[in-house]
Amino acid sequence: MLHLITTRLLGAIPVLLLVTMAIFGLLRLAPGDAAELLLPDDATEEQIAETREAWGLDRPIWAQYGQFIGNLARFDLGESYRYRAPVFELIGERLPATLELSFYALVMAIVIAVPLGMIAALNKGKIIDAIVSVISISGVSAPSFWVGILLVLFFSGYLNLFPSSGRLPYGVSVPSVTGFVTFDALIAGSFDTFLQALKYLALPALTLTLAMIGIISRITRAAVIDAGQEEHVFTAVAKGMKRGTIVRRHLMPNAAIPIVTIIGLELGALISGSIIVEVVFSWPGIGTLLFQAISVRDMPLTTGAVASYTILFIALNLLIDIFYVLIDPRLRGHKA
Amino acid sequence: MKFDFLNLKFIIGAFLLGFVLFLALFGNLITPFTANKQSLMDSLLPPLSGGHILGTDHLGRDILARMISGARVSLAIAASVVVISGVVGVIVGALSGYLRGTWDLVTQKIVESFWAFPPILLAIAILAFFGQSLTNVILALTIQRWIPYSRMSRAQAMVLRSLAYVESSRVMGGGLAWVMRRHILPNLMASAIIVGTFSMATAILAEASLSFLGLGVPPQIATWGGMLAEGRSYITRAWWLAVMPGVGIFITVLSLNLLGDWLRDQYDPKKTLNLI
Amino acid sequence: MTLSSDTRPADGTIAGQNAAPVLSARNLSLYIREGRNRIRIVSDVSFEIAAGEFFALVGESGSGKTMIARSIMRLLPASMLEIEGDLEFCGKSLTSLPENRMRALRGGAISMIFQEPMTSLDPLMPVGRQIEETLELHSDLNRRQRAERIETLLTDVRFAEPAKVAAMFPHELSGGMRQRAMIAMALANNPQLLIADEPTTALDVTIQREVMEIIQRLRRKYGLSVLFISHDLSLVHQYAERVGVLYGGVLMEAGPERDVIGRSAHPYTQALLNCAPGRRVAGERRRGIGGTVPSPRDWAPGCRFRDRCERADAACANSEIPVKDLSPEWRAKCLRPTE
Amino acid sequence: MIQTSQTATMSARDVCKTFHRSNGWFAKPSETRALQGVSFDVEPKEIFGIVGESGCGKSTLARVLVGLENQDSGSLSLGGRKLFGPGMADVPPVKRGIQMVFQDPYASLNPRMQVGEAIAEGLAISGMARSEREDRVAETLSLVGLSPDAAQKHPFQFSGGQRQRICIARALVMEPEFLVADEAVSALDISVQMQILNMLLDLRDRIGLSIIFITHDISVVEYLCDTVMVMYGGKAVERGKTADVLDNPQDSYTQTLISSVPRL
Repeated sequence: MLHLITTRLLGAIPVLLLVTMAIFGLLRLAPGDAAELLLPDDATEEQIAETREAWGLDRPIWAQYGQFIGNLARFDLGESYRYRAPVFELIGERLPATLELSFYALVMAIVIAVPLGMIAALNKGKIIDAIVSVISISGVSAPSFWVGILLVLFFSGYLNLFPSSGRLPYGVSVPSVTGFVTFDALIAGSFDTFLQALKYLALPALTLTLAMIGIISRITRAAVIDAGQEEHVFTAVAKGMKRGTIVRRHLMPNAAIPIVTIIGLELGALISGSIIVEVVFSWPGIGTLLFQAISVRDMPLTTGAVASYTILFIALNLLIDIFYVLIDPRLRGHKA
Repeated sequence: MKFDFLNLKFIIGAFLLGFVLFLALFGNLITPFTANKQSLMDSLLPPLSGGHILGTDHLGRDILARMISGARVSLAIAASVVVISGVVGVIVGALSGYLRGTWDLVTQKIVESFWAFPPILLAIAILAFFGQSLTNVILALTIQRWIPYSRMSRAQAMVLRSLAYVESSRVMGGGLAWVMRRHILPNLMASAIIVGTFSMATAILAEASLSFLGLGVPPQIATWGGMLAEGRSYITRAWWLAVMPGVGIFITVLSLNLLGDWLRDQYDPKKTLNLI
Repeated sequence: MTLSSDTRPADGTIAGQNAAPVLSARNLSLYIREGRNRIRIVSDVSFEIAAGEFFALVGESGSGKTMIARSIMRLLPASMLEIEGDLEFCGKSLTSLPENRMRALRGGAISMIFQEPMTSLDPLMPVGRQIEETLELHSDLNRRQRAERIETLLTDVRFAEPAKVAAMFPHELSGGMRQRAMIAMALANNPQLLIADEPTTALDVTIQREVMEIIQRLRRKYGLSVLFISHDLSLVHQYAERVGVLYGGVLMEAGPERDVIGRSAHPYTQALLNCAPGRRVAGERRRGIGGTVPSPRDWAPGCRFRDRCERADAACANSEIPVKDLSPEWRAKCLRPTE
Repeated sequence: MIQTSQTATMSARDVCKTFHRSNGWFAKPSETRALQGVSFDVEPKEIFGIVGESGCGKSTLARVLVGLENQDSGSLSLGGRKLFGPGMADVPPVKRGIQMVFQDPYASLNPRMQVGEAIAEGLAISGMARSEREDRVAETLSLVGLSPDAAQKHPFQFSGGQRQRICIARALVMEPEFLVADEAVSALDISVQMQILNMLLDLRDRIGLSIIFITHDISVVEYLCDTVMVMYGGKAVERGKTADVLDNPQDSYTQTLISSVPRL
């Protein structure tokens, strides 16, 4: 078990290396010198020369890459000229907001979409299947930024129920423990702030959830149908087991494997969705940070945000790998 | 009660896609206005007023004309992305599934690394570093969209290579080019078309997202994503600015997803066992 | 090949050979749904299985043998497989039984093993737990008794370390071991009838023998009736007491093994026996059967075998083919069987 | 007229093959020793049976003989020609003069190709003109008992037995010196199986075909093969005239195998 996890962790290293090479390549290949890219447009010749030296741009390319990796490993991606602060510090501040939003959206999406997909699969070809199909196909077809705007139009513009941007009302704050405002508010004992935070979360989380429901319910439906075709389900019927019990004990665990696999493959799409949703709702996460960084050509910050999203993504995929081992005995190897 | 959803998918999908294609090709016949013609006198006109079927935006530009331009840009970009990435992906995937070995190992690591970037993010990064242009948008989207094709092709080529008719072809002297051309690629076509249909849907969404973030094609070209971004600030005063382009994206993507679903169901061998 | 009664349990729970048959099929016809059409895949099949008897249904692909096996337990929903005629288990009609009563029989008094041991067990659940599920469904045993029963069952199917096997997952067992585990599961609740659908087809011949011996021994030990589905005449010859030969969904010949295989009357059975490879003298050719097995969609009235039959004439195409009794226990559906 | 050489003896010496399966980048790969020094000789016009249970290496051996798999060591010669061996490059499959028939008649034909095209595939690869190909296809079809108009049909129009005839035709059209049949009748119904077995016997008599017939079924070996080699765990454990081996098996595995076979 432990061995397997370490194997997976080690297996991620080549990918990480290639990813850093790609980011490094982007910096190198982009028009203009990396030093110019890494500095604001109004930088002086001296500053450029200084950066060039600091980044070792006069040295051979492999040495530059080595330095880049070294800096990365020391969590040093330079300083954002926009915020005049170290990039990793900025990202560290924003990361919890992104995680909190994604967490709520993913949980809601799974809670809604998995049962939806199951119901559709178990009633394959019936009217309820068609209804779920309509919901999910609309979900994957609607651009999340548009859905977000429609929700704002309706819930904040028309009903005035939920705020349309930000994470908390101006001036309200809670001492940070977990970084999740909702959790911190409860820890601080301020139920009022907790409710406030939920209100601010509502629309962005809902937008992101709607986007995911489509994907997850489709996957679930397909996986449950496939699992239902397997021969051991026949064995279970021949045992005299009730339909519900078969679904619970034999079908769902077997369907869980492909569901998790594909959620893993779709994580990228989910993260992409979260970037857009953050921008639409001015949610103070890495997505908006990246957006701002790009619009003012703050290259160190852009690089940092891209790198941190990528690392987050790889980490999530690792978690999924570990989850496999937990549910699938075949991956644990032979006892005999 | 049984419900025949399958053909409905095709009918609705084909109708919607046909409608969008018609707009893109012959839209100019419907509206006398051009996409970038400003008329500040006529700004923010609601739909069906002053001869503007879908109204005007804050600069008095005709929304329908801009929608038509958006449809062209979207379809053209998505089609190029789908075709380029399809050709690259199918060939790379088919080779790696058929040849296995070192080629496969290397391409798999490359695929994994490309996949280690959330898709939009890589596109964002490329456009941020390389600047905005039509070619860069296509490049930025293609660089990841070939992966689904390659995964599919690799998986199928691995099955095909061990099929007796492919092995028999090898025994009879069929080289790599022969086996690819006669046995592997023809058998991948159906799946490639299905992947392509879904891929076109995602490409349209991705292009719209990029334009929405201001990273798509240069702003002087009207796109659905760009229109939505501009319309956002007027959402409470003039809802049609943001709603209309969204409808455009939605029905185009929906039609492709419906058609993709339909194709996949057609192609899938009928699953007769339905135990549960 | 009659069972001697002393091999059966003394408590007399199992009916004797002369009592009502354990299973009887009367004029059984099966239909599958294909879109809006209904295709007949089995027509008018009748047979009986006595208590403690080993009855084999033999046939080539498309003969309907597997569907008959599945119809007995009603394993396929009525929307997929329609049953006409009557199936009786110990005098009770199975076709009209409500689903919940049917469920009580499945895995209880009737149980089944399948062709593919590799896919017939849930890969995510330990083998012992899968056997335990059957016990939970059909017995009142408590946890400890169940564990003991599982050990007994696994010992019965010749596992040397039953406790260890119970804790293993299916992928840790070989094909033969999995099939033995399936047999243990099928026997968990002392069934009266075991349906075995080509249980050894996927196994090597040495393993086949091991599995067949286990089935045979346990059948004697527990007085079990076996419905054995197979395409292999020599296997059937070796183990079955009575045999039914199916072709194109029709029962061509049925009766004691020594009659049906020993001196078969139906031209199809004869031809089939002539197809079995084996030693030949130099220059000899066994005749085999020309043509191919017809698909259910191409079935015409008259005898299904007539296109490939050497004895067929015009009458075979037109008339309803009668079932001829060749002895009280032996019958053939043919206009001119050898007598 | 389809002709085969009637003089070539096939001899294989010490053929070894080990499969390595990677278990990821940092785990030890696992090994399967599929062939551990297999040697045999097959005379011209002989039907040579290789029998054994699944995983005994018989299929791997077939694939090594035709060149679908590369051996680790050992040598193979056919007539005077060396096909592989130490110190030489392997002769590519098509130049070996050995053709193969596979187990699954449904996977053996490309569903998109007309039967005529499928049979002529090898000829097309070698660059033969279309008209000549068509003549050869028609001739071969009649050799395997199918009518020439089968060439214009697609595989789905044929039953399993007919497809296997087509596959045999596809192999014969290349005029091989040897035919390797890997479980070629195992997927067929018994009534059809006998047709194919008889056809192979006829082909041997009529065109002098030498056949290596791989199977798990002793009774098929009994009917078809002149000589038999029993394999177990990647090794040839016994070899001899079929009747001798079956009547008087020397090896303990052969004894178990033969005694396990149910008999009519």
